[in-house]
Amino acid sequence: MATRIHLRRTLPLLITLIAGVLIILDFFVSGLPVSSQSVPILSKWATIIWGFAMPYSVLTLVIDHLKIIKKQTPGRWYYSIWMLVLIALMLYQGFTEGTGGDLYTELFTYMAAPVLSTVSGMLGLYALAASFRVWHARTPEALTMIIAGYLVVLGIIAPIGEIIWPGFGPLANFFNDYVFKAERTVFYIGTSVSAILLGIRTLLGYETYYMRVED
Amino acid sequence: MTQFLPYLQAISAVLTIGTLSFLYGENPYYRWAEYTVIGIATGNWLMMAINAIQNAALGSLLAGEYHVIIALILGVLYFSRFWGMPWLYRYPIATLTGIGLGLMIRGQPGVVIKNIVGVMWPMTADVSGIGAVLGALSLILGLSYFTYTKEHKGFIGGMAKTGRYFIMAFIGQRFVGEVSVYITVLIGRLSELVNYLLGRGI
Amino acid sequence: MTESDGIWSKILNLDRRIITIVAVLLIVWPLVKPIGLPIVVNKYTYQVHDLIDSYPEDTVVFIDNAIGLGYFGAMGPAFIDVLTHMTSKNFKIVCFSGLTPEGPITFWKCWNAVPKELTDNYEYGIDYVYLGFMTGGESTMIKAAENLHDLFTYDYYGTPLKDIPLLENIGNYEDYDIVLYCTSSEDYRGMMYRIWGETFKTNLILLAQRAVVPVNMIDAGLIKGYVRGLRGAAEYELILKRPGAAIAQLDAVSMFFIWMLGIVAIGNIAFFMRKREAKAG
Amino acid sequence: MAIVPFWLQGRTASSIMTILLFLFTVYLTSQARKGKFKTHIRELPAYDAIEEGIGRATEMNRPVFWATGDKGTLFNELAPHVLTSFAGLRYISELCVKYGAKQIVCVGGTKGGGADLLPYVQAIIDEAYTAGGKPGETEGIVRYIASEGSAYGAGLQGTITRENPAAVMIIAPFGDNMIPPAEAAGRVGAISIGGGARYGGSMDHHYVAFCDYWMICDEYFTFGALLTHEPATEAGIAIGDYTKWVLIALTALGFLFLQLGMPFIKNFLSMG
Repeated sequence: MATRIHLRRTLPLLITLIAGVLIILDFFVSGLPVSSQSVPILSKWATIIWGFAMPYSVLTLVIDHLKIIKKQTPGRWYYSIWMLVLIALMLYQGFTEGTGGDLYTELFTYMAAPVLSTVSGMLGLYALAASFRVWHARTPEALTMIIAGYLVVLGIIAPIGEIIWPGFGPLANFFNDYVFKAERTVFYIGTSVSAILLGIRTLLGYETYYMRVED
Repeated sequence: MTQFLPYLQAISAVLTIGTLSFLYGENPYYRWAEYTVIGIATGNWLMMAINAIQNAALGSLLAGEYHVIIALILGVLYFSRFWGMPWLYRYPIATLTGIGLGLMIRGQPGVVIKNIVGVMWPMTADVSGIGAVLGALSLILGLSYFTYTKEHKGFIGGMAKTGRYFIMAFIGQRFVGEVSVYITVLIGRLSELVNYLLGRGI
Repeated sequence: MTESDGIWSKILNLDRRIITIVAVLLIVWPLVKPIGLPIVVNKYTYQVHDLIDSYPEDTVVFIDNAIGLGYFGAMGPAFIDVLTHMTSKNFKIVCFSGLTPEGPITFWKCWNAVPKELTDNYEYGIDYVYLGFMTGGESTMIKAAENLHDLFTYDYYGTPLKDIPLLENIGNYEDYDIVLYCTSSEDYRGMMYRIWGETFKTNLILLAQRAVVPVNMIDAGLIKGYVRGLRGAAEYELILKRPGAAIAQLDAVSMFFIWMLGIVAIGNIAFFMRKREAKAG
Repeated sequence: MAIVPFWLQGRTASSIMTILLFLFTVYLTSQARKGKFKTHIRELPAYDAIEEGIGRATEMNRPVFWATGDKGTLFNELAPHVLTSFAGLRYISELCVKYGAKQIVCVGGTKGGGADLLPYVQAIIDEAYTAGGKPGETEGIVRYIASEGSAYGAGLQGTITRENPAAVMIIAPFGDNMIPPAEAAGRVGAISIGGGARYGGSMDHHYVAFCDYWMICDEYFTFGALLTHEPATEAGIAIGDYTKWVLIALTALGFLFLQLGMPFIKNFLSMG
């Protein structure tokens, strides 16, 4: 029983600790033989291992859709077939002509690009519709939020602002150069400090997050 | 230029309108466009990943650095779920987590400290002087809002409540900034569609 | 009069489809018939243009083009304009794509959009080279900064790196005079600030999708310049005096925001009037 | 290759910060585990709103909606965020069983990321319902939507529009695919609670704009501490606070001394 736990919990934690400490050590005291040779190897490994995460995700996606086809879920299974056909088509083109091939690029540029950009664009339209219904100055803070939004639109984003009143540009840039700069720093400090502390807890094994989930 | 180009350009216009039709409501035309992009994007994604692994590993193997084989084995362990030993996937994750956290822990404090130094400007007697004071003040007040172990009462409460105004102003400008990003993407796409429909060529 | 059938409640419960379809029409109108509203150039666009202009011929530029197709409309025109400026000054360009596998497709789409008279005398392998997509995120950035030849075996077309004349004396961050990062992902920018800004202290220029400039990173000295999305592209085209796609599209941005600021104002008026009616009623 | 320590590499200030954070984490976590170090965490409006939302859903006999984040998987750096959202799901499920509210749990992700979260979510729901004495009622609660970003966002929007929930909880590592469900929540008049600690607060403006209650910047980690009361997490929140107060003091003093012509703080910090 002990080896089972060591294999599933202690050894992976040890790997995380050793890899993390080596990389931090190489930054603090550069030139140490143990870390200066191992860090280039570790970053090489990370690049390769990261590459395998993508085929794994694609495989889970394909298995997921094969189940849908087998169960003939109404209203979804023929779309899944169409999707798998397109994946196969891209793989065939990729292996025969290579990813630089004319048809491969055109397939992507004229069949994937339009939908991807339109979907991102529609997020903006949802945000527009929601801002009409939700963005109300119920509290002084909400009023500050709306005024800042108007100022940045007219001063920095849309050229129409400087046509209505040329003063919008300098005013918006003043706030962006000093106040919004400091608030962006506040958000970076807040999320960075928490991320560093979470990272340290994970390295030291206090936050054995992926260990607690039993298999 | 392949012989399929004119058909593909027509399909791209049809797909754009199909995606926009979702504004009116969920319909099969939209679902077809959605699964088209998932299929093509996933196929491209898989191809690029396979090329990247070859590109990164081949050179080292030819140059005799056989430690790369360990990385390839660790990568294959991702798929251990499919041959019944799901806990093996923890080894590639442990390696990536250790390396990722190590890089973040060692580099992030420097970014934080440089950002703080970036707020310290001399108080000259012009607009930038006022701005410098306003900047330092809004950083101090804003950061005091994101503290959790003390109730926001008394002096700290006052700092946090004023800081909240600065934070809400920042969030307002960021919301409009994000909306403008999505809209510029939509404008880019619609201008290509308009140019195609008016025959101005994409 | 109950709250739900007042005129103001009807306005507030306006069908969202009307709002979005009017927005699409307002966007399409200037695309069909451009208006040509004047554009004021921001000081940060001058800053990044003058920075690039200050470099001599044969400067080596290392580019990571991580522009996905989901954000191409916001960043593509800006990348085309920066490439136009760099090729007009005969810079040596070494480019790869991290993070998003759509990088190779957006790179060639932008490269082919650069004016032909500039790219005709650019020979592949001598003046510019493209290395294709590479996974890995931060660890790949370290490898690209410390030992490019250990990261890539061959380039996008499969020619080994040692046979490429341009890369003979280019291999680490000391050889890159300018580092240009094009990415819309906040996490990827976090990695970029750590590696290229904090650890290797290179001349880093960020091209992103937002029009609002991250001044804190410029004052912190982590990036030397920022190209601000579609608005930045339009301003860049004005400075370079090469009008392109971005200027025409900015009219549509203005039309959209006239509509957005208008309906948010109407929404607030309706909200307060309904509250007053509810109190009075 | 000469051995160069950090104080000669111009990285003094940032390295001291890293070392101090390491030492404090080790010390305070061991104290917290022995019970010698207690952290008082102030109340979070969003945390209290969860119980209020579920109560409202029970009265109006409308379901409670929860969804996994589309960016988080157990394989990338957002894994801790995923597990905080699982702790949130456990808390919500226990409250739903207690109040007898109907529950909808949607699972999905980007690039195939949803499929691997499904077993864990199902396990949490089964545990919560058996512990609450209603083992048989987990049928139809967990639904698998899609494993691709845009399809997942559209699927969530459709689920909310059809099922008309009274409370929508978007407390997970989401990307911009949280906009369709959040917008739909506003349309059906549900209480919406949103939060997630993406780097640099990259999604916070959407949470504030769309949701009634929200957690921005790193309030999401405090939410995790309130849920689990894990000694290590609570100690981490405390260290984070002390770090922020020290950084506030450094900013204020550095700025003041700079104006008085003695920029020794700024010079020390700029050494690296």
